[in-house]
Amino acid sequence: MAQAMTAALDHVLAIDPAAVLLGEDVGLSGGVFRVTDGLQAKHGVERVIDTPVAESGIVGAAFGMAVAGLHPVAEIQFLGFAYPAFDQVVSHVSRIRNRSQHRFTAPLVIRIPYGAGIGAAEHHSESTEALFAHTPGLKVVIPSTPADAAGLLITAVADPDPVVFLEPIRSYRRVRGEVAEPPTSVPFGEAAVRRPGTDLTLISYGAMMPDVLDAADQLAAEGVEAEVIDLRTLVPLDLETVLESVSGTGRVVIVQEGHRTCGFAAELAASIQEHALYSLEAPVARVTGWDTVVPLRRAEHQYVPSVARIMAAAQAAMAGV
Amino acid sequence: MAQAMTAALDHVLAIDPAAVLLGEDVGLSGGVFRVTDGLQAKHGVERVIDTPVAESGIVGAAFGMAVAGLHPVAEIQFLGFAYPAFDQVVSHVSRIRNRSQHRFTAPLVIRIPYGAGIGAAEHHSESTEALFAHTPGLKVVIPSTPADAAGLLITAVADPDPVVFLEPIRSYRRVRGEVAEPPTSVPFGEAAVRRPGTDLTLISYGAMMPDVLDAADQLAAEGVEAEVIDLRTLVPLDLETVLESVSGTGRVVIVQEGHRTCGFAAELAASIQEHALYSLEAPVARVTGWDTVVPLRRAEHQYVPSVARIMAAAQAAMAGV
Amino acid sequence: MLEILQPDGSLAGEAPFSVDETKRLYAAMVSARTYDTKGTALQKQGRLATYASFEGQEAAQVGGVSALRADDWVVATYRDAAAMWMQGYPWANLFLGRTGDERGGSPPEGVNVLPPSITVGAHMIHAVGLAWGENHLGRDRVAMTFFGDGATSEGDFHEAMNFAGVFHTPVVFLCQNNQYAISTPRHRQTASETIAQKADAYGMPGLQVDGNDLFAVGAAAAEAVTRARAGGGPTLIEAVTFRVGPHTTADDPGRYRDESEEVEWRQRDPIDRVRRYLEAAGEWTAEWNAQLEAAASAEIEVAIGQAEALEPLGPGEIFDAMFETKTPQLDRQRGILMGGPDE
Amino acid sequence: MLEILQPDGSLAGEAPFSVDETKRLYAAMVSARTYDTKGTALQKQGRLATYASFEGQEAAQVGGVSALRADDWVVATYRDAAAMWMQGYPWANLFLGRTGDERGGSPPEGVNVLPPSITVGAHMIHAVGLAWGENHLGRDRVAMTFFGDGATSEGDFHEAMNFAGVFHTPVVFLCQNNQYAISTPRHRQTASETIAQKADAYGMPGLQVDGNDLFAVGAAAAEAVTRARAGGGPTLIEAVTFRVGPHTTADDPGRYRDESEEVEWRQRDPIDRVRRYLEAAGEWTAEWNAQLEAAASAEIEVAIGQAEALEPLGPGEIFDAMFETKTPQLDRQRGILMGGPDE
Ligand SMILES: Cc1ncc(C[n+]2csc(CCOP(=O)(O)OP(=O)(O)O)c2C)c(N)n1
Ligand SMILES: Cc1ncc(C[n+]2csc(CCOP(=O)(O)OP(=O)(O)O)c2C)c(N)n1
Ligand SMILES: [Mg+2]
Ligand SMILES: [Mg+2]
Repeated sequence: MAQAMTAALDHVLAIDPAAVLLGEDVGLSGGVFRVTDGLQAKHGVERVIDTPVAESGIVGAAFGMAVAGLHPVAEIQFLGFAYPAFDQVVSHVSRIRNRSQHRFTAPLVIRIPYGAGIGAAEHHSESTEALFAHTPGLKVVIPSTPADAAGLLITAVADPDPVVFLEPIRSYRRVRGEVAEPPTSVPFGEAAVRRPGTDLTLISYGAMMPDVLDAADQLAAEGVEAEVIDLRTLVPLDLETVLESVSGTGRVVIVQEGHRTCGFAAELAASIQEHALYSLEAPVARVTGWDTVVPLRRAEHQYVPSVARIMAAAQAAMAGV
Repeated sequence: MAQAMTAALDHVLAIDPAAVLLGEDVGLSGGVFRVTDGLQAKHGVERVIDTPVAESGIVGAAFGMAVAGLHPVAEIQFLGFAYPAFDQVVSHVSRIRNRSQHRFTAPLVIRIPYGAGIGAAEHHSESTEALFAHTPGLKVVIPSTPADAAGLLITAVADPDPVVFLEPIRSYRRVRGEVAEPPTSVPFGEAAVRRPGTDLTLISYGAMMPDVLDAADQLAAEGVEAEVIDLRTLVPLDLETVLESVSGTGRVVIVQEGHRTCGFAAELAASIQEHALYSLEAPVARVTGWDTVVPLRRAEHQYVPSVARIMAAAQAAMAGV
Repeated sequence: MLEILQPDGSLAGEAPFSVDETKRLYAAMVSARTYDTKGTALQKQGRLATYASFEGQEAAQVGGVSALRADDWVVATYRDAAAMWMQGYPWANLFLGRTGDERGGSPPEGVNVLPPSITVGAHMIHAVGLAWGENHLGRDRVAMTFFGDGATSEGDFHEAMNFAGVFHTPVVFLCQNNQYAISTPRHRQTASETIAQKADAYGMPGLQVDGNDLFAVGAAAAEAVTRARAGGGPTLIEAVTFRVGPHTTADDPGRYRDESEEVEWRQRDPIDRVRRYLEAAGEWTAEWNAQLEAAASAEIEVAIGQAEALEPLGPGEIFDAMFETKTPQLDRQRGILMGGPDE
Repeated sequence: MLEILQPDGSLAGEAPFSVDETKRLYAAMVSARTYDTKGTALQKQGRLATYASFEGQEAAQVGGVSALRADDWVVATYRDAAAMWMQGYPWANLFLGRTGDERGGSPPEGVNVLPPSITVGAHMIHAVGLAWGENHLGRDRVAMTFFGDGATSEGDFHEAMNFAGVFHTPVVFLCQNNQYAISTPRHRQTASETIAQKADAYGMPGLQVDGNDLFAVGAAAAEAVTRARAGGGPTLIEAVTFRVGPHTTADDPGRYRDESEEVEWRQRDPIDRVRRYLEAAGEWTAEWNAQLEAAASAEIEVAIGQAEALEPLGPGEIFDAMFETKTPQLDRQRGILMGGPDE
C-alpha cells in the first residue's frame, strides 16, 4: 500500500503544479514509512518540504498555503502526534469556508498514519478517527487497499475541502494489490461491498479490513454468508449501501479498532437502528478497541479486535443476542 | 449556578491545602464568568493563579503540579479554547496512571465553560464533550443544577483521577436552586431521575436539561408521561439507570447539544439497542446539534435543539417511527 | 524604542510620510476612531454582540498597514478592525460579524484579508503559510499579521515565528503590546524584557517602536515590508501602545487596573499627536477635522445600515457553507431542521 | 560556548569535580555506554521494539544529573536513559519499557523520574509544574528536563519556558543539541544562531556548553541547580553534542547525512576525553576500565534478565490502570475480552 501511495503522490505532483508536500522528514529521508521516498529528489525542495518538529506549525502553514491557492499535502508522522495540531484542524482548517461563507477555502490534505499492530512505541498506535468525524467541516478518509489508497488520495488532493487522510500503518507493507498507472481516482462517499452475502452484514474500514474478510471466510465455512462493507470514507458516509445490506440481512456487526465510547461504530449503530430498527433480527453489535490506552507491544493483542472476537460477535448476532 | 460553583471552590480551597486554582484571568478579575470571583483576595495569589495566555501551558503545568501532589483546578475560558491543550489532555493527563501503572497519578480538574445560547462570538459556543468521552482515562462531568455543580465539583477535586468538568454557560445565571452550605458532594456515575414517567425515556445532561424538562411538561399536557434522566457524568456512565427506565418505557429520546456524528447520543443509542433491543417499541431517537460549526448569534437558534424539536422526536417515538 | 513623532507633535527623526500622506492617514485614524466609538455605542444598545474597542491603537494599525500594497495579506484579530479596513475589509462586514453573522467573514473578492481571528495565537502561522504560498506561486505579496502581547505566550506564536525564520517567508509580525491581555498585565505575560527581543530566538530582526506614534510604526513597517518583498525574510515589530478601553464591552477594567493608567495613556493619544504635528505645519483646521468626522460618521452609518438590513441566515442556510457540496448527512440534517421527521 | 575538558584530556578551565567524583561519573558513562550498546544489540535480536541510541551524549546526561539531589525530579525523553538511570530509574525498567511493557514506566517509590516522554515537546512543562508544585508544598526540590534540538520547535517548549520565566520556577532546561531531529539538521530546525540564546526571550539565563565535555556540562548544571534551589529561577542549558548512531534502530542516517560527520564527532567522544584526563592524572588503567565494563555488563545483564523474566500483562490486565477504580464500562469491556458475550 505504501508504494501505491508514493505513486499517487508522484502523480499528483506531476499533474498539479499547486500541489506541495510538507512535514517532518518527508523530504531527504522519504518519511518514516517511506511514503514520500524519492519525491523530493524528483520534484525539488520547494515542493517536498522538510519542516521543523512542530505539528501545529505544519498544519497552520499548510492552511495558509491552501488559502493562498496551493494544494498542500501535510504529513503528521503518527496519529498520536496530531494532537498538538488539533486546534488548527478544529478551529481553523475545518471552518474557514463556513466562517467566510465560501469566500476563503482550505483545500488541503492531512495525511496521518494510524493504528496498532506493529508493536510500536507509546502514542504510535492510535485510532481516534472519531475525533475527526465528530468535527464538522472535515472529510475523513480511510483506505484499506492499495488501489483505494492511491485513488482516494488523488481525490483528496483535488477536493475543494480539507481532508483528513488516515493510513493504516499495519497495511503499509502487508496489504498488496494491483494499482493502475497512473492510479484511477476513487470517489468519496461510496462504500465498497468487498464480499456479497445475505445472512449478516459486516462493516468496517481501514486497518481492520483484512481481519474482517478473514472472519467472513471463516463464517462462510460455518455456513454463514456475510456481506462485507468497507466504508472507505467516514465523512461523507455512504449510509445507503449499509442500509440496503441491513435490510437484506437484519444482522450487523461493526468492527472498529478505535476506542469504544463515541467511536465511529457507535455512530453507525445508532444510525442503523434509527433507520432500520424493524428489520433488525439482533442488536447491532460493535467489536471495538477498548476504552483503554492502546497497550504496548507485549499486550497489544488484547486491544485490537481479533478474528476470534469478530467471529464471536457474528455468531451472537446470528443467534439473535 | 455560577455562585454555587464559587462557593464550592471556596470550600475546596478552605478544606484542602493541596488545592490550587489556575487559569487566564481567574485571579484579579475573577474569571470571565466570575466563577472564581473573590477567591484570590481570600486565598492568596499562590493558590489562585493568573497565568499567561497559553492553554497547553496551563494544563501541562497543572499536570506537573498534580503529579507532585497538588490538586490543581485549571480553568480554560471556553471549550473552543481547550483545543490548544488537547495534546496535554489526551497524551499526558489521561495516561500517566496507565503509563506508570499507578506509580504516578494526575488528580487534577479541568473546568471548562461550554455550550451555546448566549449569542457569543465564534469559538465560544462549543459542546464537544464527546471528544473527552472518547479519550480513555478521563472522567467527564456535566452538571445541570447548582447543587450538582457544587457537589460534583467537590467530588472532582477529591477524585484520584483527572476530571474534565464542563460547565453549561447558559445555565450559569439562568439556572437557580438551593445549595447546602458547605455543598454536599455528589458521587460520579449516578444519573439523576429528574422526573418519573412510564411512557417515554428522555435522556440528556448539562445545558439541555431545562429544555428537556420543559418538553416533558408539555408532553405531560398531551398525556405522555416522560421519565427524564440527567446523566450528570458521561464517564463513568450510569447505564443501569438508563436501561431500567427503557425496559419500562420502550421508547427513548436522547437530547444532546453537541454535533451529531459520533456525539454522546450516538454512544447511548448504540448501547441501549445493544442491551435492550427487544424492549424497544421505536428507534432510539437523537435530537442533537448538527454537523455544522455552531452558528453565530443571529442563527444560533437553528443549531441548539429546541423544545419543539424534542417534542417532535418524542411524538415520533410514541408513534413508533 | 523607535520614536519619531513626539506627544507634543514635534519630530525626533525624519517623517516617513509626506504631508499629504500624513493627512490621508490622519483621516483614516479619524475614521477608525469613529467606527470604534459607534461600535461601543451600538453594543450598549444591544445591536452588536460583544465589541472589542481598539481606542488608542489606531496609529499601530493604520501605520502598519500604510506600508502594504493593496494585494498584500492582512491576518488579524478581533481588535484589529482599523487594520483590516485599511486593507479593504468593508466596515459593513466588520459590523456584520459583530452582530453575529457569518457573512461578516466574507469580504469582497480581491480583498486579501482573512476574517478576524477570535482564537488567540493560531492565526500568525496562517500569515506565514499565505506568504509562503504566494511566494511559491511566484507572486511578491507580503503578509502582515497583527496580534497582542498576550498572544505571544501561545505555542502557536513560537511555531509561526520559527517557521518564518527557517523558511524565510515574507511576513511581518506586528505585535500591538497594549499592556494587557484581558486582566493580565504585560509583565505577568512574559519575563522577557521586551517583546521585540523575542525575534532574536528566530534569527529575525525585532524592533520596538512607540505604537502611539504613526510615524514610528509607519517607518518600521515600511522597512519590514520592503525587506520582506525583496526576499529578506520576516520581521517582528513590537508596537508599544495601550488599550484605553475595556477588553470588550463585557469587561470591567476597574477590577484589575487603576484608572490613572488610562488617564496617563490618553495623554499620548495617537490621533492628537498627528493633529498637533499637522496643526504646527498649518495643515490642520477644526473645520477640516469636522468634515472628516462627518464624512466618516456618514460612511459608517451607511455600513451599519447595510449590516442591519441584511436578513439573518434563513432556515437551513447554516448547512450551506460547511463544504462546497453538502454531504448526504448534512442534507438529511437540514431536512430534519426544516421540519421533516427526525430521521 | 563553555569548554573545560579538551578533546585531548587537558583542562581549559577549572575542573568542577574532584578526581574521585570524576571517576564515579566516568564509571557512570561507561555503564551508560554499555547499556546503550546492549540496547541496540537486543533490538537487532528482536528482543526490544525500537531502540534509540544515545551514544555520544553520555556526558550531557551524566553531567546534567550530577548536579541533582536524589529527590530532585528528572523529566526526560526516549533518548535519555542515562540521565534517568543516574537519577535512580532502574535499567530493568528502561529495558522493560523498550520491550513494550507499561510496567517499564513504574520506577520504585522515591525515584522522582517520570517515564520517558515519547511525544516531543510536551514534557518540559511537566517539569515546570513539578517544580512549581514542590515549591508550593514547601520542598526545595528542583526539576531538570531533558530534550533535543528538535523539541525546541514545538509550541510546548515555548509555553514551558515562558511559564518558568513568569513564575520563576526552579527548573533546569537541558537541551541536548545533537544536531539532528531524525533527518532534520539543526540549522533547518531554527534560524536562531544558538539554542541557548532563546533563553533571552523568557528572561532567563541561557548557556551554551560543549555537550561532550563532562566538566562543562557538570559545571553549568551545578550553577543552574544551585540558582534554582536558592529561588533564583530557571536556566536553559544548550549542550552541543552529536547523535553518533541512527535516530532509532528503524532509521538509516545514510539517507540524510554524510558518514564523515559521524567519524568527525567520534573523535570528540565524551568518554574518551575523561579517560585521557584521568589517564594523565595517573588515575586510569586498562584493568580498572575492564573491571568497570565487566561490572556494568553484569549489572545490565541482570536487568535484562529481570525485564525479560516478567510475564506480559495477563488477560484483562490492560484495564487495570486506567483509573484508580475501574468504571462499569471498563468492567464490562474486560468481561467481553475475557470471553463473555460481546454485550
Ligand atoms: C486560544 C484562546 N485562549 C483564550 C482566549 C480568550 N481571550 C480572548 S482575548 C484574550 C487576551 C488576549 O490578549 P492580547 O493577545 O494581548 O490581545 P488584546 O486583547 O490585548 O488585543 C483572551 C485570553 C481566546 N480567545 N483564545
Ligand atoms: C509530537 C511529536 N511529533 C513527532 C514525533 C516523532 N519524532 C520522534 S523523535 C523526533 C525528533 C526529535 O528530535 P530532537 O528533539 O532533536 O531529539 P533527538 O531525537 O535528536 O534526541 C520526532 C520528530 C514525536 N515523537 N512527537
Ligand atoms: Mg494585549
Ligand atoms: Mg536532536
